[in-house]
Amino acid sequence: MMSDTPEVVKKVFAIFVVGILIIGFFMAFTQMPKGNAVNVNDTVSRFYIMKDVDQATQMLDKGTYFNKDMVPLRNDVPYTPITFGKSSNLEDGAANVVTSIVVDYRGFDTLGEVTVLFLAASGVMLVLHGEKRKVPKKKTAPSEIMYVGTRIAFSVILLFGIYVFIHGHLTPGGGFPGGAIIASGILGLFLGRQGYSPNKAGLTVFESLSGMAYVIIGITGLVAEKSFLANFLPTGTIGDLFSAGFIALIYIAIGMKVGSELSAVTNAMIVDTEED
Amino acid sequence: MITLFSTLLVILIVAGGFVAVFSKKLLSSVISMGLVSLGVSGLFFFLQAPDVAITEAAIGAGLSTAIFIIAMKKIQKGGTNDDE
Amino acid sequence: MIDFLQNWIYLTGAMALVGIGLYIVLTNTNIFRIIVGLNIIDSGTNLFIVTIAWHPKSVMPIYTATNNLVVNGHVISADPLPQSLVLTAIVIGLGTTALALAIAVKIYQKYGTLDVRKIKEEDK
Amino acid sequence: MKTYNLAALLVGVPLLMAFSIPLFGFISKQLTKWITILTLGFEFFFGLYIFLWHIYPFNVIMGNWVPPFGENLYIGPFATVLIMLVSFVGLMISIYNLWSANHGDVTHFALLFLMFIGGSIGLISTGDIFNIFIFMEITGISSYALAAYGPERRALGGAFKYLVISSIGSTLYLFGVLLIYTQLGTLNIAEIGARISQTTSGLLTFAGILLVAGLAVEAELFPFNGWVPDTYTGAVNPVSATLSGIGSVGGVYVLFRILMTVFGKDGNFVSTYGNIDLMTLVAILGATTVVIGELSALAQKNVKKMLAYSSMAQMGLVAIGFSIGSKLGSYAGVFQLINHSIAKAMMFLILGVIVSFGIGEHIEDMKGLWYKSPFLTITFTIGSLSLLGLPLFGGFWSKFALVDASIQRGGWYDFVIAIVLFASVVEAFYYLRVVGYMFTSKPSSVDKIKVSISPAVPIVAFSILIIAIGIFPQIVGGISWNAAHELTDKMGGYVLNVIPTIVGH
Repeated sequence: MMSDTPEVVKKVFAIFVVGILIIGFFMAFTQMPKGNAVNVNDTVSRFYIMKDVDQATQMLDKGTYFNKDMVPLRNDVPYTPITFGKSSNLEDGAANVVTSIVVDYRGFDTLGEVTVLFLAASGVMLVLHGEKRKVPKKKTAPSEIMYVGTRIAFSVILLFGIYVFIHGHLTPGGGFPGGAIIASGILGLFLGRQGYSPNKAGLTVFESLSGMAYVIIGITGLVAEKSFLANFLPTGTIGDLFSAGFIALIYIAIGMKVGSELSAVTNAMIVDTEED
Repeated sequence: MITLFSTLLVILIVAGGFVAVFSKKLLSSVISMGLVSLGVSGLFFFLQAPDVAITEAAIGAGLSTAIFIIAMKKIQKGGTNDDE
Repeated sequence: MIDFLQNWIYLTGAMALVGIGLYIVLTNTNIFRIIVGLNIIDSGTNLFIVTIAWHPKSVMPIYTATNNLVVNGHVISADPLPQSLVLTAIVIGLGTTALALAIAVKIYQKYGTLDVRKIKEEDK
Repeated sequence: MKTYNLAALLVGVPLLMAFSIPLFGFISKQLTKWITILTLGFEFFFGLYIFLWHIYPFNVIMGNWVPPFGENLYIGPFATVLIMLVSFVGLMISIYNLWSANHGDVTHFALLFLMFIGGSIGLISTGDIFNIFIFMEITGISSYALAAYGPERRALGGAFKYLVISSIGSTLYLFGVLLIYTQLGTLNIAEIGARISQTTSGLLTFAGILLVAGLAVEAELFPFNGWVPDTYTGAVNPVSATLSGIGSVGGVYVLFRILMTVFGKDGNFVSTYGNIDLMTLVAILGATTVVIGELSALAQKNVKKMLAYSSMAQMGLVAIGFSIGSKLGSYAGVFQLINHSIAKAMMFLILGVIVSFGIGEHIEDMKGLWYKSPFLTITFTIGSLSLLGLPLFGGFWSKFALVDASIQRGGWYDFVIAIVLFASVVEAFYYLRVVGYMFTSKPSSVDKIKVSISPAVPIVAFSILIIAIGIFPQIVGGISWNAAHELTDKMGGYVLNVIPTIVGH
């Protein structure tokens, strides 16, 4: 970053800065809770795991959630045990608690996150914009085996990506890795065929429509449940494929959006642009 | 057992970081960055965060490195030369 | 004994990654290497966040038929909230990397070099 | 707790329109710019509606999960005034863009411009400390791409520098957020603010320093503002105007929201944890920024670079104003922020018009501008006089309030008077030098500059606003005072409006 200073000075300065930062961090770590870890029972995550936010809200409204010294009484919130495959109509039906936080309890963050990726893709296109476009020629054309192989692999990868984001509320994964998996499948197609290029207009339409779908799901919540990004569907039984309300819908939108976006980014990077 | 394995993994990622600092070739720097990401995603698995592990493996280690190498290919000298 | 040290080992690894990344960013003049440094900082940050959400006895935060997260009104899983924050941070890191690489490619097309010093000289 | 969930549209509508802009781009490139104008017009009138009908302060609850458990937007007087400011400046610049931004990929430019302002509005209104990080990244990523846009190649270097510094800054911010989370187990600003005195661990001091360091990048404070001159000079003029007039507003708002609402002690003006007083730290950073910015601006012969350094110095004055800590100081800070945002955006736009007629950015090139275009010269003069704080212009009142606040605070804050006087004198010198060049040396052959309607509208609107604020300071004075009241009254102004039952029974 610093351009004119001599090499040695720069290195000493860098070691100095890094040293100060790391010393600061280790001094901070010694003051962390026991074992350098957050105790889950002392954080709001406790309610997300117990799917108990409604109970806590009732206590908050009655004024018994905080004690006199403003300490939250998180362990006093009444709790109903959850059994996998049996409990139904919970306030949030996802078996994967991380998913329920990402999409439901802190859904607004995720809307912003989708936007960040969208803006990054748009920024790549703005920066790499050029008049002439040509697909680079490979020095050696890929063989027939490569061509057929990547196409077969693509269909399998596509299916796997869709599986990952549809089962986001049950298994690890979700919209973002699912979309990234699909995009890496499309990356494989670039390797397999001379002069391959996905339909750019199609990707744009896909991306826009899935993004709009996400915001419209949010606005539906505003209309139906009087709150932006609120769940307006029944939550079903925990562990079922058709459970967790709108989480699956949102993850499908996110998966399609991320997949098409990342494909568009790789496409913009691979295709050469020259300004004349 | 898992403790030993994850400790080795930590040592591996830190070593990968040092390779990224000191290697002369840009390409080996980028590959070791990908390895660091992969090692970190393995650690996430031991740290009971399978969601994060999958995402880091697919996005951080996979696509990020791929985009890096594509960008380096566009710059013809990228793979062979450094600091030019 | 080594169980007790686990968090420290991970935290040290995370801090080492952040330090290495920052060192790369501060000392290098090649734009691609600076982006490598930013990526390594990101990895270190993510490792830090996931580590503080975990302690040696915790289980993964997913309800399955065999994995119960609450025992006697006491949560035993890893903290899912920092994990969900890391998901966000990873995706944001990818966005930043892609944009930085696009700018780097454009810089190479316009200047014919990736060295920060030479770019500064040419601008004068 | 008053809730008004419909105001989620303040963030939802720009997002929806931004996602749909690529589809409109298939129809016509020019249409995308009109979409931007319409959306920002909606934002401005929504803000005006909240202000005039006095709906604020209220909460917007996301997903029916009430504040300490879910995410919320909190729109109080301070957020209201800044939402109106940001969307007004954005609306004006987007009208200017109709005429200006025609190079390259217009569709994605319009999209990123819209989301930069949408992200700033989100940044201003959010009530969650991690959500701030997301909106910082939204404004950040869109501004890196916008800064790299343009026919000139020097834009790329500036954009890259901004990207590197800003992403390190946001990483530091993220560390700070997580360190706070380990102590209090929550991410809600109101709950953290109320409970922060329960833990006096030195870890919080460190977290506070990390947060300040991360936010100082956007707020253009001293050790983290190395990107400002390069980025502002490299970017095309409407983008410089956006970054200076809108980007820094969000950064300063969040910085002082965190310093005063999260780290501030109730009823007391300073926030001391451990041995380090964060407010004093920021005051020192601000003073350093002013001195360095003004002296560098004085040394510049390039007008655009001069404006960039001057913008840095003005942000330093804003930071000093807030960090005095009293209600009057915050009032001065808000007022100065409004004046700076309007005047600096206008001057970058004027410079854009001048440059588009083949006149260079160098100070010598400004010679005889009065004979070519009296309109541009007069408006540029109005902006300069407001920035240096002449009576009858907007900037006078804010600098006056700044001096007044530092006298009332007393103690070693007296140095603020010296800083303000120093800044005014130096600013007077370098701005009047440019204005002087404009009026001197009539060129032999005068080719008149004819300014078309779409760049003229924002310039006229901004200069009318500056003069109106100068003559009737109560236009923004009243709401600035309310904003200052909210900012300094931590419990009554913020925490109890978000979580009313936090005091317990």
